[in-house]
Amino acid sequence: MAVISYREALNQALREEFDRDERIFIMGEEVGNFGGAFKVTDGLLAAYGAKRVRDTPISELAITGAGVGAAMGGLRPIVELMTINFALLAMDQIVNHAAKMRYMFGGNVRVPLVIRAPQGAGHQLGAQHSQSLEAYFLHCPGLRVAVPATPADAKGLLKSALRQDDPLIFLEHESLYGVKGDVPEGEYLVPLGKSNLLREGKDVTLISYSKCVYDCLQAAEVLENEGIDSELIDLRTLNPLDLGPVVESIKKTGKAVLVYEGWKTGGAGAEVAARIYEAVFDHLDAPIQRVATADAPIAYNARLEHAALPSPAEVVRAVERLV
Amino acid sequence: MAVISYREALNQALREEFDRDERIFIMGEEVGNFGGAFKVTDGLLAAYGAKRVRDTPISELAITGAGVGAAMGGLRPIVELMTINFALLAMDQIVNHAAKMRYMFGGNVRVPLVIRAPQGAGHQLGAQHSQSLEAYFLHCPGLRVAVPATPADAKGLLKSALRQDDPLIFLEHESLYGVKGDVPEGEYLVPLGKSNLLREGKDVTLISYSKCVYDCLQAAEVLENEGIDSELIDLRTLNPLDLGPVVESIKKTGKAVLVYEGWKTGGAGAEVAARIYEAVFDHLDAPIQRVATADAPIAYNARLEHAALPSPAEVVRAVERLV
Amino acid sequence: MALERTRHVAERTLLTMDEAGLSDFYRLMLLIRQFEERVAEMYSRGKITGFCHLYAGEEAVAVGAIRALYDKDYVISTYREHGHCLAKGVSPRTVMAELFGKATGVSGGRGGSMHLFDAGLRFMGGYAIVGGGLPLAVGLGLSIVYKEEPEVVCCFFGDGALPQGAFHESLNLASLWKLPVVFICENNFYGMGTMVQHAICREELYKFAESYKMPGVRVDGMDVLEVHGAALEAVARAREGDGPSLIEAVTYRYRGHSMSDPAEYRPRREERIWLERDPIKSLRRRMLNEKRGDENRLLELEKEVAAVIDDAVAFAEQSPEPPLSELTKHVYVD
Amino acid sequence: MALERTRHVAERTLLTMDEAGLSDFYRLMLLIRQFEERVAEMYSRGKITGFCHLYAGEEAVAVGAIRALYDKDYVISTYREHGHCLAKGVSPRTVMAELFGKATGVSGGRGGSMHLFDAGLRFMGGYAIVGGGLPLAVGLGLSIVYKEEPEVVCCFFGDGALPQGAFHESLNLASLWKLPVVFICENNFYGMGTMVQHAICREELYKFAESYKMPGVRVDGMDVLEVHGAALEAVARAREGDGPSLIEAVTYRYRGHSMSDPAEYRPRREERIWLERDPIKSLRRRMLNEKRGDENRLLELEKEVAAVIDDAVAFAEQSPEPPLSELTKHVYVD
Ligand SMILES: Cc1ncc(C[n+]2csc(CCOP(=O)(O)OP(=O)(O)O)c2C)c(N)n1
Ligand SMILES: Cc1ncc(C[n+]2csc(CCOP(=O)(O)OP(=O)(O)O)c2C)c(N)n1
Ligand SMILES: [Mg+2]
Ligand SMILES: [Mg+2]
Repeated sequence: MAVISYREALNQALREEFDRDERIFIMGEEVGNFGGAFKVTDGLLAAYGAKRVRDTPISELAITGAGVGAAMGGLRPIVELMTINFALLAMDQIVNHAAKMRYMFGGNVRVPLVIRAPQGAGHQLGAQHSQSLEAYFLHCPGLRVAVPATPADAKGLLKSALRQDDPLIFLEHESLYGVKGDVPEGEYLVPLGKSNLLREGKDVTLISYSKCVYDCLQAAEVLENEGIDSELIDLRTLNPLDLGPVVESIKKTGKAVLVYEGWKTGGAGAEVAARIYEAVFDHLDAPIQRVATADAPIAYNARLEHAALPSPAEVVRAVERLV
Repeated sequence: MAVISYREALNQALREEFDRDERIFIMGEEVGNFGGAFKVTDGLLAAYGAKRVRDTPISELAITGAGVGAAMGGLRPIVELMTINFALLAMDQIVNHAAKMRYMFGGNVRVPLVIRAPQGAGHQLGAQHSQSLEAYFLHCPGLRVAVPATPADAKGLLKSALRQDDPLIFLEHESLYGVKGDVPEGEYLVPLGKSNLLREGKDVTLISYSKCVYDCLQAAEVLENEGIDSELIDLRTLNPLDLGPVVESIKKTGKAVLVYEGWKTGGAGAEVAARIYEAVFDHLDAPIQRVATADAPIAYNARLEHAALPSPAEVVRAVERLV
Repeated sequence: MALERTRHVAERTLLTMDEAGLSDFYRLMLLIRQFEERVAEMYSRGKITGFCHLYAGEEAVAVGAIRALYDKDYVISTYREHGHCLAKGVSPRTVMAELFGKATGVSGGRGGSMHLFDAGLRFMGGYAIVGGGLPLAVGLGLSIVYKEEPEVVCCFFGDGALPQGAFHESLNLASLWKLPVVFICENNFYGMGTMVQHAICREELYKFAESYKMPGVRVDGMDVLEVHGAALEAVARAREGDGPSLIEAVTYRYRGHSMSDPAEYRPRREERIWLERDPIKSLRRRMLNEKRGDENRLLELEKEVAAVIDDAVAFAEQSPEPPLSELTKHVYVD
Repeated sequence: MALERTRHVAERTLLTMDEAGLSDFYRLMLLIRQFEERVAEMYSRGKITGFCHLYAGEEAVAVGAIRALYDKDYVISTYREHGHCLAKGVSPRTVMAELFGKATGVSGGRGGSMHLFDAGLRFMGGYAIVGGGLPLAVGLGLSIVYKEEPEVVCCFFGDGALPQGAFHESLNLASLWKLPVVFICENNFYGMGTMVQHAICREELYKFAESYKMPGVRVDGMDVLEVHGAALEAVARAREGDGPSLIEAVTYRYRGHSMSDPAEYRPRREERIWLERDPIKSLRRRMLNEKRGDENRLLELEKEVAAVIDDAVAFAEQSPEPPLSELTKHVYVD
């Protein structure tokens, strides 16, 4: 166990999996020479050569489609999209092709493609560079969706992603790359579809994923000082979606707050909420609260940006509305 | 008032608006010579000429972007995407450009672009041609979303869409083009953001939009024979979303079923459900039921396709689970 | 002129081919034609539904090109892919069964006319998004280079795909990375009702190859030998590691865009001209004229083909539908 | 050779321009340079944040091209647009204020460095999606033709946009529809850390014009007169209704891709070579050598510019931030 950053954990996962399986390679804009726009692939080109670490032109649609084709050809490609905002250029290959192919061809093909992309706001990058688009991918049968929050999960989920056979989108949060945490060395797998109880509590259930998990942790401390004991569950993957622990928790607490960075309307939290109601309606004392991004493009101005995003204070307020 | 089809109602709305406002024009694949893949623009080329009815190459990204640019240039373009499935090639121009521009430029621009597209399954067109993608557009602040069910609404909403100043996606259901109904002649506007009480009842609230409204109507008749009295609300537009009548209805019935053709997971129904709970949690006797498309690509085989889609029988079953 | 050169190639191809080879071309084109005719009949009888795009008239392209491939080479196609699929060796039975939506179909009845697929025969799918197959072909090409295998990818698409960004992005990538991909544009002059000159500003489509630093050639897509000759060259180049090529095969679809299109936008005279250039009849005529085939043997082949099609229809008819219990099977692996 | 021809054009441009015109070019380039230098300073002081891409080194392109336009012509740009925005006449005050995220900024503080916009001056926006602006330029061009107005659209983008499908789709549409759009590719040899030859298979970017049946020309983007001459021609053609053109301006960005990029992928020697070709110094030298400018007047201009920048910073500093109450204002009209 070593304390390393989310970025290093991803880099480590890539190296280990590159060593394990010759069929794995990565391609994307600036992944080679430059080491990745966020330095996740740092050093990989030197270690594995240009065959396995392939710089590409700015052609998101074709790069993604080439990943799909290479997967059909028996490889295990990783396509890095420099940020998720550019995935909007590749939606046809993701939604119409990668996700549909196995089903529409009667189970006769596998598309073990992993698309990695940073997402999220918080750095004053403006409306076109600050989105969290997991809701689009959640609404796409055939596509797996991972949203790791911790360095350990970043490593363990990426390794699992590279060992399963469905197209999967792996969403990293730009604000998390520098976050450090304990990460087991060597073989460490976090299974897809297992949410994680991060904090036990009896008064309220906080449900989150990706960066907002940290907002929840901070909120939980504030709440603790107020005598409110919160349980926190990190979903880790949205597809498969594991609501088992959430359901158990709500049976105990009767109250839930969902915290996510996508726009509130139509975000992944809406689905999670709807499912929770379907599962434990009778155990809920009050409506589930959703803390999410305001329904507006993200502004450049720091204060406006900050105000639009979910925050620990907002989580606290949401809990206070419930108890 | 005349009885005309949904298709004719759209055609009529286009003609009336073309006559009213010189800045309105339409472009898209096969909209001119061919009269539109679904014949919605039939006769328009002859009546208005190639300047206002422009055939385009198969370039969804650039056509949509050209619509955005033309709107910035002071026109009121309509871009017809042959079907919504091809919108996945244009997501960058829709989500990153059209929807964000006004906000990110500080309110200094208007983008009065209407994107029309048929969507939906039911004709054995297979996985890549059978999608209902309104959930993607709902999760995109800055973009209005209309989903008319009736010929009258098709006309009235399209006319309203062409008189407001935000980018708007107008989703027509392929199965509805031939559906006939009373449509007021001449000036007839249905405001955006006003849901419509289609049937009064006291036992359960059915909430739907687009084609599934008809499934609900059929289900309501079956239920009536079983002595169950259902109220039906057609949302008509998803953005703006008007839940006022829904809330009122549920206060009366205490039970709700949401019926929509998108995939169940992450569909627009999840958002509507989450909002209903937020609004009238205490009035609900049981969890809201969602009747939607199975979480799978649509198969070509007729029976599989049929089984995947929402149906009157399923609505009936959902209601029976509640009462 | 491009056509001159390839006509030459066609002559050479004819000279170097033996009678068995020519008969094989003939049989395969005929198989496709008769298959399509039967499909049209089954469509009007309601046995086949959905969108259905026939390949009649264009047989020389699929056969000429795909016969230049080895079994392990890959083919990627569009929604108008019955011909490519049959030419790659997929059995008419399982193709017809797919069109009938049956469990025994190549895609288990889930794909239908637009989504045929056979991994074993390396027919890597028909796709219904115009231009959607090109990036996939690039990816398959990349997998070949990666594994240092000797295969080639042959990617078919229509003139309608030229205005798509995917075309440009894919040709650029294939060229930059020197991938073994043969891009074959079936220029049948129309994308639905739109004439090619209203869709793309440069009518000599093969000239786009220049921009992407790859060889480009236009061939008469009604002459299977011309197509074959050009394909042989391009395939050899790809296999040698010399990168991609673009072939524009000028051809004509005899029917409307799909079964529901009466093709009213096309002059009937134009249709007649092309019918006279029928690829199957010309090859037959040529084989007999040049004494490279025997009339009786050809008649026999024709009977054989008819029997194969009958058998395919019977197979499709008798096959079961996929069970409803499998509605969500194959969304994911496992 | 393309460069020969345009050098000629530059000479002619020089001859036909009066001293006031040359001084104006000089002042504007200097304004941009000093603006960018001050932006860098403000960035390192934390006054400006987010992504910030400086235009230093490329001034001759924006100035040469935009000075070929009338006020009512449109400009569309990228995230590296400070220069284009200033050249189109937007006040340094409101641009600086935007970079500071202030309410008085051109985009009300919501856009920042990458999203400047001024409808009144027809600066139609900086966009942060590579290639994203091209379809918009096509649409603006369409609106001009539709309204039968005499305007022209000038659309700037980088070499990195060439591999994007949007480039291909947009040039095709503009050509098919004969739209008054001048496409200006700023080829500074790099898209982030990627050299142009690794991004697009044809290095003479202007030659892509051939595919789209429009005139294409390469100019020395470090020579404002060359750029201006080529732009004048292209703009005149567009205005006459003769359709779009593609200009490739070969230039160099003095800094890294953005404020956070030390540009370690570039040889320092290469940087030095380009610094020696500085567009502002060359114009100054030329004006003095050829007696087309007066040293004192130039020194005065330089002082003026410095004062304008100081004023812009002061304005930005003193401006208020947008109120939090307006968080969701402007998502929709009304
Ligand atoms: C991206 C996309 N846009 C539009 C369509 C609708 N469509 C199907 S086929 C077609 C015409 C394609 O013509 P072409 O590529 O020439 O092929 P052909 O049908 O002539 O073989 C169109 C517009 C589609 N399937 N995909
Ligand atoms: C679609 C898209 N992909 C990737 C990026 C990330 N990115 C921003 S600028 C850039 C390089 C663009 O280079 P070029 O077009 O040459 O412009 P320059 O920065 O040299 O002016 C990249 C890859 C982006 N903004 N948009
Ligand atoms: Mg065609
Ligand atoms: Mg560049």
